[in-house]
Amino acid sequence: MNYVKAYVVDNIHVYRDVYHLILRTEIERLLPGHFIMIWIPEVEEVPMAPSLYRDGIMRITYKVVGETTGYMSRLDRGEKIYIRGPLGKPYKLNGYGRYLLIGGGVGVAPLIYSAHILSERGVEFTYVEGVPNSNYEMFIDEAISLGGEALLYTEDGSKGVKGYPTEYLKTNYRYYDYILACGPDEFNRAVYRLCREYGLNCQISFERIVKCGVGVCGSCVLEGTGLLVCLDGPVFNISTLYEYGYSP
Amino acid sequence: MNYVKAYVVDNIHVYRDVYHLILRTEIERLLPGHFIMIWIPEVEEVPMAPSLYRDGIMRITYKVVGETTGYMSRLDRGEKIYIRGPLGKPYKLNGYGRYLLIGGGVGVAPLIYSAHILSERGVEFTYVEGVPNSNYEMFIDEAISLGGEALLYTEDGSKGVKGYPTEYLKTNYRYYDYILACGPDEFNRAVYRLCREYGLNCQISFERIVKCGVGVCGSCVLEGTGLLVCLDGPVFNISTLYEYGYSP
Amino acid sequence: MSGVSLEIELSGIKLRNPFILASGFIDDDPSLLSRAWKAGFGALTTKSLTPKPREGYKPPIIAFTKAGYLNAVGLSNPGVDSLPRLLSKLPRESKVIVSIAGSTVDDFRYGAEKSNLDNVDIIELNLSCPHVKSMGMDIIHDISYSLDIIDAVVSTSDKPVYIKLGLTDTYLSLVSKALDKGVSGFTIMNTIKALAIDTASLKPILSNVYGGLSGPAIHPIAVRMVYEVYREYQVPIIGVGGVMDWEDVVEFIAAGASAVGVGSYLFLKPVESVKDLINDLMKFLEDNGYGNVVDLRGVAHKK
Amino acid sequence: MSGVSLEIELSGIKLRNPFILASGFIDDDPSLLSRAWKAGFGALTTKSLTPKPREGYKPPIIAFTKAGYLNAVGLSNPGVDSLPRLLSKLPRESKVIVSIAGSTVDDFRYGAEKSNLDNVDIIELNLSCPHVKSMGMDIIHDISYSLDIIDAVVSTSDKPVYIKLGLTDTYLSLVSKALDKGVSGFTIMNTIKALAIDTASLKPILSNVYGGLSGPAIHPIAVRMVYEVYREYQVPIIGVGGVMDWEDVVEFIAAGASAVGVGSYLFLKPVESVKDLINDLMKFLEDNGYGNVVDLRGVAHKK
Ligand SMILES: Cc1cc2nc3c(=O)[nH]c(=O)nc-3n(C[C@H](O)[C@H](O)[C@H](O)COP(=O)(O)OP(=O)(O)OC[C@H]3O[C@@H](n4cnc5c(N)ncnc54)[C@H](O)[C@@H]3O)c2cc1C
Ligand SMILES: Cc1cc2nc3c(=O)[nH]c(=O)nc-3n(C[C@H](O)[C@H](O)[C@H](O)COP(=O)(O)OP(=O)(O)OC[C@H]3O[C@@H](n4cnc5c(N)ncnc54)[C@H](O)[C@@H]3O)c2cc1C
Ligand SMILES: Cc1cc2nc3c(=O)[nH]c(=O)nc-3n(C[C@H](O)[C@H](O)[C@H](O)COP(=O)(O)O)c2cc1C
Ligand SMILES: Cc1cc2nc3c(=O)[nH]c(=O)nc-3n(C[C@H](O)[C@H](O)[C@H](O)COP(=O)(O)O)c2cc1C
Ligand code: FES
Ligand code: FES
Repeated sequence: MNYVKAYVVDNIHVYRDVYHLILRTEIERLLPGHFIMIWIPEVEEVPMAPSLYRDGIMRITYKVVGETTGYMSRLDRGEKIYIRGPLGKPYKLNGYGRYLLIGGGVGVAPLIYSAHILSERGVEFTYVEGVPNSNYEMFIDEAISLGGEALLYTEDGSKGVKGYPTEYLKTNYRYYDYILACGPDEFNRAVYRLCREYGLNCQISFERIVKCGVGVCGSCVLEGTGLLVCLDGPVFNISTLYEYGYSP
Repeated sequence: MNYVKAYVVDNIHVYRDVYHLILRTEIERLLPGHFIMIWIPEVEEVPMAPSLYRDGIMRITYKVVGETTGYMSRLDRGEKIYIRGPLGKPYKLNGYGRYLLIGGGVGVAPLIYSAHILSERGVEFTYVEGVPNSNYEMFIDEAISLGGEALLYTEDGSKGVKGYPTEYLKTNYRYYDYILACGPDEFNRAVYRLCREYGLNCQISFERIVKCGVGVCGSCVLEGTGLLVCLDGPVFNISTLYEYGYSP
Repeated sequence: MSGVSLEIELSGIKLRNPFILASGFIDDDPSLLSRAWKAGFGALTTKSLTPKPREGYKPPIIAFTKAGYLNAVGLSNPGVDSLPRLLSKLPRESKVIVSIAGSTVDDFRYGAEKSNLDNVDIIELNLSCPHVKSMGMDIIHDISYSLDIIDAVVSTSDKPVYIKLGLTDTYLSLVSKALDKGVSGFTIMNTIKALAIDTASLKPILSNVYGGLSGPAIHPIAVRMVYEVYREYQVPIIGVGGVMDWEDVVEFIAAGASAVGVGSYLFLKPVESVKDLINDLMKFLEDNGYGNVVDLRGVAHKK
Repeated sequence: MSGVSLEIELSGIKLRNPFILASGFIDDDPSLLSRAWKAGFGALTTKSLTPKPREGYKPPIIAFTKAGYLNAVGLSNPGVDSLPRLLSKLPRESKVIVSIAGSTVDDFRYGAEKSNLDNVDIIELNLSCPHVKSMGMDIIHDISYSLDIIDAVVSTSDKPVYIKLGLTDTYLSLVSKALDKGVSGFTIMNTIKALAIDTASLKPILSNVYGGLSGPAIHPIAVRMVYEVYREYQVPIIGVGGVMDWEDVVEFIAAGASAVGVGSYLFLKPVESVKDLINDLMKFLEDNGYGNVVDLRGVAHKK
């Protein structure tokens, strides 16, 4: 669990405060949902779930929210940072069935990585992205290019469907065998409630403050459940959440 | 390199102060020439080179010379001691050629074990044992039963040939491709000189005070050579001895 | 399952087995302690609680070394006032050790007062954290200051008081004096101040630079301290440090520990893995003809 | 082979590379030191030599633990009078550090006198052996006694004097006072008192019960001590403790060590294996654009 070097290949501005950091690095098999710790010496170490990892090239899709992500946004090509991982439990992906990938914000990072894997395996999927308005659209084109169906939901209706992506779940859930979700806590709670109600097989990825990343400090607990996001998650099957008393 | 338990199956009195300790134990592959450390808690730990190890049964042929070997001689069936090993470098045995196994005293222990291995491989060998008198005969019968030629040399001529086993080497060396030797220091020195003179391929096993058994304390040095009996030996090819300046 | 009994007693407190969750591990939320209890521990130690909540250091707070782990969590904790909440999900029969930290005598007294709860069984004084200034090794290096703290706590609380020792030049003399003051037992040991430099970045890994070394590295040192304290005083000892498998457990108990703390074992493992330690100890006892774990205590001292 | 220079200087003594055979390893016979020199070390440290020869303890003198080694050799050595003989097979250009041990000020003075030989480069005072009564930690725990010894040696000898430190509560203050007395550098660190109990026999393994812990276990502690001493005093430091590969070497040097001691690395390995450490360090320097190992020294302190 030592650090490996990661070289900045590119740092692409997507919109406002969101970037793709493209890294060249050699770590073990990292699957969709896995996270890594990005360490910038003398700044901080933060968890990120890559939006793609392939052939030694990793894409981190991140949003500037504070010091470390701010520092990340100023990284130049050729600069070096340090990562350790993969950590946590990834999404479990099968080679069959129909998948709904549903998320919002930069939370969609591990979903689009899942889309890549499903596409490779020739599995049918629908990708649903919820954002405030059309400026925030992220991976719709990428999902389409992967051969999936892709739908954008905007809060203000400036593009795609007006409303929240959970609306899609409500009306179309019968069509899917598996649901993969990832988003802000409120969104995750809504997805959990709906999927429990409909009895769906659903995996949700959560975020909490990850400090140690290896299950010892307790910082990343899913309150009330005793589950640790860094060790037991970040991806949880809703049946596990239920078993441990998750009650949104 | 932890201790494993060894249960006393038998403790056979051979003659005067010499015994076979038969142990049931499970250690890694131990070859002829390898040694183990026998640990008797609250007494001491001493090195021994087994005279046989097969199917979890180990035979230690030992001579009572002091406290620990004295304690060993009083071990009863079912008692437990502790061993670690195998340690050191064993004899290198090929599956072809003609072997001369030549030694004296309890030093013959690893030679008779070598005879077992050579016999299994169908390799021709002669076993020559040197002892003070007929009462000290040790493995002649065993060597014969293994299909080898076997000769006893006694100092007083009470049985076999009168004289030292080195006499055999002097007159018959041309017949052998490989010499394996093991005995008291003086004997080893004589064998070394002869084999160097005749240009023979010879391996000799040495004894020194072994304390750590793992090459760090320096106690077992072959004086003047910088070679360690516990790590570089106990079995040395005479070309190595020569290279390191061994000068008997 | 078998006739072997794992039950032990620590200063009159009966534990279902000798395995104790070490201080500092996964207990920020009541649900975590309750999960750990369900996992099978004989008792649970809380994080070291201070009068006020503490944030702790920023990540990296842990580092992996060849032989153990470094941590500089910085005594992050929700504050001792949160104790009733922390313990709220535990069943009645659970056993709890409250670890207290602080930087003044009053801090510790305050902690002891707040620990005066029905479901608290033992108070452990953390005098030996190696990576927080004025809150750890600074205390235990100063025996008379340590004794003042002990005095204050022992006179405040009726609970058995344990001292969490670190490796110091004088710990045996502290033990003797602490016993005179009415201390009931010792938790041996805390981490050792250490440093890891990353060879890729050539920088200290921990944001705090220094951290506490735990895991296999410190185990033989902890065994020695347990052995020495037991040899001199035969008091209740919780052996903590590098318990990774049954062998380490057996070593601690044979050296004289009544109970065994489990900490670094939990790196990258769910808390339920304590089951393996419990089962393996049971098996060892069975295989070696012990009817009772208590009979193993201190056997390494016997001639 | 490459343009990288491994040459260093220790108190004016030029070493061909920073790897030093640690005290206590394979030097009972002149042939062993000569073999070690041929193996490629930059300098060789003798066993700690006492005025009279010492037998040492009976086996077991070493134990293997999960994270390191325990030894209780008991300072076996042929006595400091044998020094001319011990060094007799070394070539002129070899570099030698004589380690001295004793249990009185006079013992150390005597050792320093006897070390006043042409082919001795540095005198190292072992004040920190953890497993021999009155000859080790008993000394370094007592700063004023340690300073008396240092005084006696520094006034007896013109050679640079290094102190071999162990982990104590007060080592930084000893360092500062020792420097005032004219000490030239520090060897950091000795082993830590520890204990291993065999789980088959349930007995302490070492005949002496206690031994000194070395190897990977102590490395992060040694790195911390090197870092702290370098941060405060920027003096020559020989970093010793758990050097098992180039990463450990790089850590020591980045923390501030001028040279690196090799000890436990040699368990079950011939002394020639030091070549791997030398080559791997060379490769690291090359790969990371260092022309000179000296440029790596202390880089972990740079902001
Ligand atoms: C498993 C996991 C995967 C993640 N993947 C992504 C991703 O792909 N893209 C992305 O943009 N973000 C991701 N995050 C969130 C990301 O870690 C935080 O945005 C980042 O740590 C903020 O650091 P900062 O120093 O810039 O902000 P700070 O100024 O330190 O804090 C701003 C906010 O960021 C969050 N945060 C701060 N520190 C942490 C921490 N150690 N762990 C988690 N959250 C923290 C808190 O909500 C905090 O209020 C992920 C988080 C987790 C737990
Ligand atoms: C590689 C090797 C293999 C050996 N194989 C055998 C064997 O198969 N059978 C056998 O009888 N003996 C063997 N020995 C010798 C055996 O180790 C000693 O006879 C034994 O250690 C004596 O122990 P003690 O306590 O009875 O004697 P002590 O009273 O301690 O000493 C008596 C004599 O035994 C020798 N001795 C003592 N301690 C050691 C020690 N640690 N290492 C080596 N020699 C020591 C010394 O010559 C000493 O003078 C071997 C030695 C070595 C180095
Ligand atoms: C991440 C972490 C946090 C810790 N926090 C505390 C603490 O708050 N209070 C305390 O007394 N010890 C704390 N410790 C020390 C442990 O309780 C234990 O004494 C030490 O880790 C040795 O045991 P181990 O090797 O099993 O981990 C902590 C250790 C670790 C690794
Ligand atoms: C077998 C053995 C013998 C030792 N003998 C001595 C000694 O005589 N004098 C001394 O100062 N240190 C002695 N040491 C300590 C080492 O020099 C070194 O400080 C310690 O082992 C840590 O380094 P390592 O982890 O590389 O072994 C000895 C260590 C071992 C393992
Ligand atoms: S971040 Fe420490 S337990 Fe999850
Ligand atoms: S016995 Fe210690 S080096 Fe051989």
